[in-house]
Amino acid sequence: MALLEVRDLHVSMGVQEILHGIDIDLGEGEIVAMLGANGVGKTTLMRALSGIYRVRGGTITLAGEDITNAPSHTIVARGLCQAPEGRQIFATMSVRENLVLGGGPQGLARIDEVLPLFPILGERMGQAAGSLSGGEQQMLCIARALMRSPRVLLLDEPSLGLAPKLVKLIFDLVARIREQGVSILIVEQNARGALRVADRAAVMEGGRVVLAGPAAELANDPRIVEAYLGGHVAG
Amino acid sequence: MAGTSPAMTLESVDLEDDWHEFSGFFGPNLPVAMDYYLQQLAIGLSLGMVYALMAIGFTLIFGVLNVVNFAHGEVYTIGAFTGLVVISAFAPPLIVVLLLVVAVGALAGVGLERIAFKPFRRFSDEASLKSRAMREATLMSSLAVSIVVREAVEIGFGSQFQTVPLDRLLNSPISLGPITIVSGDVIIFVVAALMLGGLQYVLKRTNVGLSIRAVSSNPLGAKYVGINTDRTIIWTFAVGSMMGAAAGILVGLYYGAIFPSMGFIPGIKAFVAMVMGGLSSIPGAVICALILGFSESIATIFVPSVWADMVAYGFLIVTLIFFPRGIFGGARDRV
Amino acid sequence: MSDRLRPLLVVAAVLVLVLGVVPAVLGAFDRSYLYQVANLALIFVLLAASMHLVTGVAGLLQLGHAAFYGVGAYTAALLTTEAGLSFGWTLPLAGLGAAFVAVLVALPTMRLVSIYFAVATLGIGQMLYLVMLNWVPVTKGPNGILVTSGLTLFGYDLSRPASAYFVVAVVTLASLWVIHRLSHSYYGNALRSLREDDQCADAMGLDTVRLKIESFAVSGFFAGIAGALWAHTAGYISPADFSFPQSILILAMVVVGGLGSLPGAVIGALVLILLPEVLRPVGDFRNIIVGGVLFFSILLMPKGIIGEVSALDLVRRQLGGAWRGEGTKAGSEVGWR
Amino acid sequence: MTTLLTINGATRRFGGLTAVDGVSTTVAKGELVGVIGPNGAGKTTLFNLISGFTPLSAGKVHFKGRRIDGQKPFRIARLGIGRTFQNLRIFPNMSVFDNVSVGAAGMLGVNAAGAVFGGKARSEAISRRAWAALEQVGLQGLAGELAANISYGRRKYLEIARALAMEPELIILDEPAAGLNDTETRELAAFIKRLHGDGMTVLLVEHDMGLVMGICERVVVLASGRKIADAAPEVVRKDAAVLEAYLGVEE
Amino acid sequence: QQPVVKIGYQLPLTGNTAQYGQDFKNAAEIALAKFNASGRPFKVEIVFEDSRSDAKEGIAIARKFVDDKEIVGVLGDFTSGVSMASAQVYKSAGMPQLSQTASHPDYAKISEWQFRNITTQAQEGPYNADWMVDQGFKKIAVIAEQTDWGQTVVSNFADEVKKKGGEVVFSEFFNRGLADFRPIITKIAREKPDAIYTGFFYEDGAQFLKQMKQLGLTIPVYSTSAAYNQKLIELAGADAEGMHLTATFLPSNPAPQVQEFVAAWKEKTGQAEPGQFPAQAYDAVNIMLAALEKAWPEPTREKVRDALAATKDFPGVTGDTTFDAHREPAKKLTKAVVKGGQFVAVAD
Ligand SMILES: Nc1ncnc2c1ncn2[C@@H]1O[C@H](COP(=O)(O)OP(=O)(O)OP(=O)(O)O)[C@@H](O)[C@H]1O
Ligand SMILES: Nc1ncnc2c1ncn2[C@@H]1O[C@H](COP(=O)(O)OP(=O)(O)OP(=O)(O)O)[C@@H](O)[C@H]1O
Ligand SMILES: CC(C)C[C@H](N)C(=O)O
Ligand SMILES: [Mg+2]
Ligand SMILES: [Mg+2]
Repeated sequence: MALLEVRDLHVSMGVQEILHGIDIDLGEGEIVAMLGANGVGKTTLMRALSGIYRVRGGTITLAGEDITNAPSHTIVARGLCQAPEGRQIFATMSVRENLVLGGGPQGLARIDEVLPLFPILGERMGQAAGSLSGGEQQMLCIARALMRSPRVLLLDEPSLGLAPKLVKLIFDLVARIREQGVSILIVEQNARGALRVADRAAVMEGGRVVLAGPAAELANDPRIVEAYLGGHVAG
Repeated sequence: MAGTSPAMTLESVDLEDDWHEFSGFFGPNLPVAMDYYLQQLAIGLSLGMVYALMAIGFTLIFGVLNVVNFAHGEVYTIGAFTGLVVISAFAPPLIVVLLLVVAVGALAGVGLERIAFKPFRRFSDEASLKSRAMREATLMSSLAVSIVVREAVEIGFGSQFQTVPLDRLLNSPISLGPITIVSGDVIIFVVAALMLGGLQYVLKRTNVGLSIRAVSSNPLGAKYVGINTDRTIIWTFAVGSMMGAAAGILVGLYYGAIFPSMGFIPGIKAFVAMVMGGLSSIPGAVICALILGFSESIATIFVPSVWADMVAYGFLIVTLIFFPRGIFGGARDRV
Repeated sequence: MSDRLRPLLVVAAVLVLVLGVVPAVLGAFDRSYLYQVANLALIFVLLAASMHLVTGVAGLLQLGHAAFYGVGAYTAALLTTEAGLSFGWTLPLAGLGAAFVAVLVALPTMRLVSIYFAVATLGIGQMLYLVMLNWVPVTKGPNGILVTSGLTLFGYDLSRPASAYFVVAVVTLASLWVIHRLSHSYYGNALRSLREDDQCADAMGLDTVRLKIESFAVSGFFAGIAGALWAHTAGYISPADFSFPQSILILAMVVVGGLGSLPGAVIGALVLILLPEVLRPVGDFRNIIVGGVLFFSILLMPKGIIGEVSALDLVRRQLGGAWRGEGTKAGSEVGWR
Repeated sequence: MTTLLTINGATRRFGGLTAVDGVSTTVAKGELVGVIGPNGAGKTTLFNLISGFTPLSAGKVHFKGRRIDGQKPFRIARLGIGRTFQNLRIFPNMSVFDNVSVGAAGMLGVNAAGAVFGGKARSEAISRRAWAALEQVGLQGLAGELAANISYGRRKYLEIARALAMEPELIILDEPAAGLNDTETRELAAFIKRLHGDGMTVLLVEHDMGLVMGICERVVVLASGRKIADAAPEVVRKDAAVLEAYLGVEE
Repeated sequence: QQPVVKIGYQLPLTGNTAQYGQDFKNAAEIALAKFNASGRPFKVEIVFEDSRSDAKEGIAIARKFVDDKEIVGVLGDFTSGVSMASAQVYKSAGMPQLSQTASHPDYAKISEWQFRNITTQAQEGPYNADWMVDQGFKKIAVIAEQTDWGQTVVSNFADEVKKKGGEVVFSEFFNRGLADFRPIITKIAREKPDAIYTGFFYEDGAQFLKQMKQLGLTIPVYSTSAAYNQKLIELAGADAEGMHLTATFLPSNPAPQVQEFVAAWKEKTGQAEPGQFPAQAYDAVNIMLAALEKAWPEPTREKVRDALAATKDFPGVTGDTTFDAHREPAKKLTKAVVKGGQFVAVAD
């Protein structure tokens, strides 16, 4: 059985249904990439998984336990952490406090593993997170999610706003984290990068998964190439 | 001071004697003017402490939800009436009264949160989160609750001052050199200092405090790091309202004035102090509450007392002109 | 129905309703009380509408509105008693007086945002109230002012409730029309953008400070007009009529009706003036009930009885306020005419 | 070619940190200039210095020969500088059309008297401008939608449309492609090119090298607040300092 | 079936001043019950309406009363402000209005339709000034609440003191409901007056007296009949001892109507003795009822007004009431002092 299992997930906002029955499996130590144009519901899916949005139908199972509509804090406590869209850092608090909060009960226990990944954050520890540059905030958001040694890590557009050097670093990082046995679900606009590190990938359209399969296969699928890779086969 | 007032009947009043007693009051050694200012300062301090007592809980709650809790004044009133009922029912010692009041205050806070604030957290879409209308809606719901509570207290107890057993009042005079304070000043000072110190410790040093500050900074972000935001908010309301209720009974016994709309004026002053202080800073609110108290009593030295509030509000405006985000407020978010 | 015709019909319908049907119905009962309540409701409609402009549209939480209402009332009353001016003069001058004071207090506070601004207005409202109460030589302080001349226009005495109704209704309708033009136009959009994100509005070339002062002044102006109506219809004013709880009452009207929605402000004012009157027979419990209604209305309709979005839609469609984009399909109305 | 924007020794310090450190450059009318650099290099800060949101610690900025540093943002905007924000800043509780109209209204000027008694001329002018801007970015179909309800990608265009409705002479775009996928980025690139082709001067911060190198005529590189390169894309791409500081070694 | 005559009573039954309005209502009901049980040829009904001490409600109520053709007279309101705003309506519609407490100097001047049965400071001020100066106080401090009434307290008193050769060394107002009087008390103390004359109601009075004693000040305090309320002593306890004041109503007064009222009050409310204000209301209602009786069998508003205007030596619990040509009452004032937790009369 997969570590994270999503079955027939329906999510609505008001009267409007946004996800019309999503199925995803995320195996132990697996990386799955979610692709899709703007507004197809990727973030909605991620929020539902973290317990931010209510689920109207279907189930979410984490390591055999049903976490459908569980409160977000229990989901996090069970090891599902997310670096969300829009960063959602604590702007009025210092970088250090943001990291402590990310660590939850462990506090700064993992700081020595996380900080070396983003040395610039080390220089900004005392600064208010809101005054960081866009990219620095994005790093903080990812670092915060890593502070808790998650079993499942959800990354919603982690490379957004990062300089090319760092984008590369992020994807390397994703691969490295997986080495430690963490399962990762990654939503990316940088399909090229995501498909390179992912084991499997799924493509969403209009609130449904329309295409799924091994990442390498999808990277060469003409439909994907046309729609997400700007018409060039990934190198 | 004589126990049976010498001024009771005219026949017994000896003007010369009165003079004597009068100058004694200001102390024989210091120049009278100096004593006068010192006394006014002492009164300003105790006025400020009274506002501060209320401002602490108010600021705590505002800090977490970023919405004005218009019903905090009613929690204060509930605290005072609870204390009064307890005292008249079985006259326990003050500390027991306080404990009971604090318990009722916590209940009131939790109830208030459930009724007037929680329902509005069901709207999580962006348009609602960023909408002024939604923000002001919680302000209004707390106002509506406060109206209902105040009217209910009024129907239950009447709107007159309640009679407080005189021996329970916290106003036995204490002479400190040339100035006179009362026992309540000391108690209020100690309680306010304990509250302030305790809260500062909790907020700055403990995980609970960190969670509270996180929820106040970004409630959605707090969910992502696994904070139980509902519980944090409830606790904050409970603690803030406990402090509000305790303030109510202490000030009620201090002035001996317990009536349904007693929370109104201190509520406004606490609100003003909180904003002057920069919204999320509890020490800031306390300092500004003291400034307000001082400015009222000092103003009375120079202008008729009816204008004293003018000086206090003038202080507010001047403060905001120079510190548009309060004295201890942070900067605006960068662009 | 032709698109040209509909707005005219709507306007005509409002006029017929307010100036024809309502007085006819009230007249049928032959109760001056009903007129009195109607007059009061209209005055508060005007107050709510003026607060709507600054709090609903421009997003500046105003906690001292009643003070400007008071400045208007005092200006009118003093001009009547001290200078012998009649209603025809005092009405505009009361508006200007209140607007002038609004500009004065706006100048130092316009850099403030959100709750800081709200508290500043609270402070200013209290200060103005203290002036009314304590500046005895001018305002007569707590003695209040007996307004010697009622509603007179061109020498006609219109003080009877029935004729006063028409004066109040015409002034209120005219003011509402102006506020409607201000909030349902690109000017209104500019104010809304201040509410949404003032820094961003700044980057769009909007002089945010000027806009804030302007909206504050206009809002003060109409509060002042309402004050003059009150002074002349009530015949006696005193500071208590303009204290903080009145500001909160007006705010409650605007929020219950729908923050940002002009029809909402109108309805909110009607509800909160008429409800307590209707509940008179209930006795001591009526204010609890008013509080309860306030609470449940906010709980069920947090964006107000008529929220901003539906209000704008309504105005665009029914009042023909919309500008139609060239490429749009028929009926999709967007901007302002 | 006339110079539109001149930046002279622009410096900005935050406490001990110098976010922008003596940067000088010029932008000529009709140019399309890219600004790149590592995260935290000071790009956004530089834009804020130009548009007046952050005061300079030292240095000067001229626009169309006029000194603009120290001026209020709205005055600078009215001189003809439109901008977008790195963290999308739309007006969420206003319709898409109304969002865009604010840009037009800011430039054409609105006032209370005009709103009440003015004729239709001004509001039609605003409407037309706003509509034209919406059409330019292809959002006319969503004109009546609440801005909070449209997707991220469209918000990006909405923000651009709002700046375009100002009909600025210089438009500054801060990471317009962030959060867009490759195909969308290509569309954006084409869009910016078209804009440029129509004579607009563009200043662009972006981390998407494909976009920057593909369309910019000149690229300014910042690192730790200093300008380390200012040249044509081909030159910058091979610059050792730039490779080291920013691009990393491409595969 | 007896014919019924209706009168209106506007008063604050809710809100911050509800305690006064509720007292009035109780007093009125006592008076009414007695009247209706006394076998008169007609019965009277009182329509109570809650004004919340809010002028806009008061005016609406006035309109309501005026509309009701059966209502031939109105009592109330409590505060001068609301009474005067409502008076505009009664003036234009021709409705007699009798307020038990409105003490604004201009209230009765509004028109021939306004009456009041509370003594004004025009009478009480000079009376107290004489009293105090006669006791040998030369330097007197005056404070009063910042209301229309407080203004008259100060002005009427100060004029007389000056005339009598005394000196007002300090004169200030305070806002009603002020919690902390200590800044003012300290300021008063600095002026070293021989005595303090005060215009306050019992709540403020109790606060003032308590805080004065806290600060160790023992200057004689004099006050007006407005402070006359048993609750003052309840709230201030021993600190109220020795306060002098004038009164028109003393529950200890052996006059039968007083004893009857006090007994009925205690029975109806379960409270202690009534204060000055309920007594005012009780008298106002009785004066109105007497006027109705005089106007019977055709009690029109005009006739009730004329009957009210003709009120002469009406034997009320607050003394005999006669309306002068300006519809103002003149009453006999009594000097009282708080002694042993009681208000007791002071012999002249
Ligand atoms: N709170 C909301 N209220 C109404 N509609 C919403 C809400 N949140 C999302 N939507 C709509 O749901 C759809 C899916 O949005 P979502 O943010 O999940 O897209 P996405 O795939 O993450 O896109 P992007 O790449 O832009 O981040 C969009 O059409 C959006 O307009
Ligand atoms: N208000 C501020 N207070 C303190 N430091 C600040 C402030 N604004 C910016 N900084 C710092 O200045 C540096 C430059 O920030 P800036 O936003 O200009 O970077 P950037 O080049 O736009 O980066 P990115 O590509 O990540 O957006 C950052 O290190 C940031 O932390
Ligand atoms: C102040 C009021 C409550 C009573 C006072 N006697 C008056 O006339 O207004
Ligand atoms: Mg998304
Ligand atoms: Mg940036």
